[in-house]
Amino acid sequence: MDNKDIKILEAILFASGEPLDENDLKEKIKDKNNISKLLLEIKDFYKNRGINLIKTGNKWSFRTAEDLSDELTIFKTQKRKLSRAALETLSIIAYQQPITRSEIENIRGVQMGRGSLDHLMEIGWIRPSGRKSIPGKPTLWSTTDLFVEHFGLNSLSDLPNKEELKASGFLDKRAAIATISDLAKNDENLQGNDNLEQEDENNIDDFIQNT
Amino acid sequence: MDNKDIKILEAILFASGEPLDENDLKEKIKDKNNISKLLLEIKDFYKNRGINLIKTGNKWSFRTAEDLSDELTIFKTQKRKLSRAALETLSIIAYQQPITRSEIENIRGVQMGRGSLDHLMEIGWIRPSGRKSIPGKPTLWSTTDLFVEHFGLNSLSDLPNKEELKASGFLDKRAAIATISDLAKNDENLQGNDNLEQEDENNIDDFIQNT
Amino acid sequence: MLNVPDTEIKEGQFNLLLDNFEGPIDLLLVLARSQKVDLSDISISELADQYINFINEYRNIHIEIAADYLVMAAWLTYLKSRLLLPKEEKTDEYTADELEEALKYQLQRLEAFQNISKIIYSRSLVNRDVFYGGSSEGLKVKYNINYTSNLYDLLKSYSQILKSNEQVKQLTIEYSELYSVDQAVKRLKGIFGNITEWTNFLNVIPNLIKANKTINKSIISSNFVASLELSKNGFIDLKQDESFGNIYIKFNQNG
Repeated sequence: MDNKDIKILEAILFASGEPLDENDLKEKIKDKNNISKLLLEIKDFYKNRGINLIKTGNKWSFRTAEDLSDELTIFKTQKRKLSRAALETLSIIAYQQPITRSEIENIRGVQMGRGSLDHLMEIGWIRPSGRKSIPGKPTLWSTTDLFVEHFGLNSLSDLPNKEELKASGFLDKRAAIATISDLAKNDENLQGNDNLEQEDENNIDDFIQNT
Repeated sequence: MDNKDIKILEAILFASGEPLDENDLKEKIKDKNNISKLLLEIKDFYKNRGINLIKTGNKWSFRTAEDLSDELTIFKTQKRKLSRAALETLSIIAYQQPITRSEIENIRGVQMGRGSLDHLMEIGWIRPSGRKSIPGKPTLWSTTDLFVEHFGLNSLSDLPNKEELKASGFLDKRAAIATISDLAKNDENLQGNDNLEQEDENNIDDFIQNT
Repeated sequence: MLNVPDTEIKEGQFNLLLDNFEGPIDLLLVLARSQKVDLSDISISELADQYINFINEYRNIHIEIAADYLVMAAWLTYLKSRLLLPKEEKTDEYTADELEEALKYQLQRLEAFQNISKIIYSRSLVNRDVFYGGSSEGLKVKYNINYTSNLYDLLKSYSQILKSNEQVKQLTIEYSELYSVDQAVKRLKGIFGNITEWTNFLNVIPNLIKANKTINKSIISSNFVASLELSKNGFIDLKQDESFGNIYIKFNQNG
């Protein structure tokens, strides 16, 4: 291979250890107009190797190949376990963003446990993104770039089964029916929310195990 | 390429980021007797790329190609958290702007170190924004557009108010009586965030030194 | 694999804890799945029975049950009765069919998102399944400081300030004029010598201040508690001849 630009791109991507913006990469090479083509070429070269070149959003990075996850458990650093509630909340936000807290609650049919939103925000996967122009101006929640990167998505439009969900009408935010969700809400004051506090314990391992 | 062993070797050498002993690598693959041959195969595969496989002593590692080092400088970002004091100051300014230094000190209940505001100003997150018309005409401080951008807000009005902070779990009282599960949780948090705790004294001097 | 319910409920198996469910809709969904895999064919009336039975059985064993589960049971009972009635004339309210449809939709939508969340989490996640790596050795590196403090840190920090400012507020407890048991014990001990015969309890307590009912009540009850205490220790004897009758008190000279 004689293409110096490709060598440079590989070296930079390798050395940086984190995703790099395509525009920043462009600065480093001669054949700036062909940056996309060069990157795709590299991607193709590595596609069956132990290292892959991945694009998430507008950023590129080398990562270990997906099918090796069993062999690489030694590198596992993600210790945090997500509760089932947090995961459901995350996926609702991902598909319905921007969305308010009470819209999420309507879909889940349950008051949100304290900690769900702040926990997801702490991990860096969701962020407040404006306010809805309805009375009370509630905060709208969206996913972050980190979410896209972390879940290996090209972009949000890459979310699995999005079209299916849309076709089935499940991406409507309407409350299924006023009465059901109102019932759930009226009751907020009655119960001490005991069971909500401990939801963190229902961890994702249980969740996966049970399926 | 169908050789799973080669993929595993590549991924481990890549993910570890440091030279690995041939004997240790052997443990990870099936075809243990052929480890040397496999590594040489990989070395050959990468010999003209931007990344090379190098043997030093009995250890193997990927590194960027030597012939690039002269002309290539890469910029790495060193990640750093704000000190607790700076974060407190910043959050007070964000919520209560425009605000004077002594008002901030009143809220925090401590005198502020000299560099605190300067530091935040240097990062570009706060700016002086006029003077308060009281005796002494103290400087008023506000946040900048860069602040809004960095913290992923659309506008300042996106900042959740007290009620919303409460609803999202930020104001949960955990400290009063720690339960066993709280302790366990805190523990987990600590493990995940080692670097968060030790940040406090990263001051402006480090900042200058490292750039 | 993704369509299998998280928790299977077999008939008569009520040792499941409601804590395992994310609210009534989630429980309904699990019940519904045990009825049919395809939720669009589900019989809402049958499901309502199942749910109500489950909740009733559950209450027999676990006394505590979160209110929203009960509210849902009530709502389902209502829905069922509406479904059984002859078709109503169109009114402003939802018809029974509409309610049924809405509940089905709610169940299907939640199921869809529960499945999605599993699919999403089974993707290759950074630091769990795939890893960044590499080494900058051999290249010249310049460092930029990037402050990674994010919105979460900022909000957390502000919340800490809000919290600590709340805690600093002083709690002033008003001086109470209520008559304490200690006071009563002291006082009774002081007048022991005078109570050598059976005396009506009400005659032993201090004069009641007419103005304040609460204080008066406190005087009576603390003196009563005090005399119980003193009789337990053998200082005095107490007797009452009939239920709700007068209470008599006497100094126990042997005590």
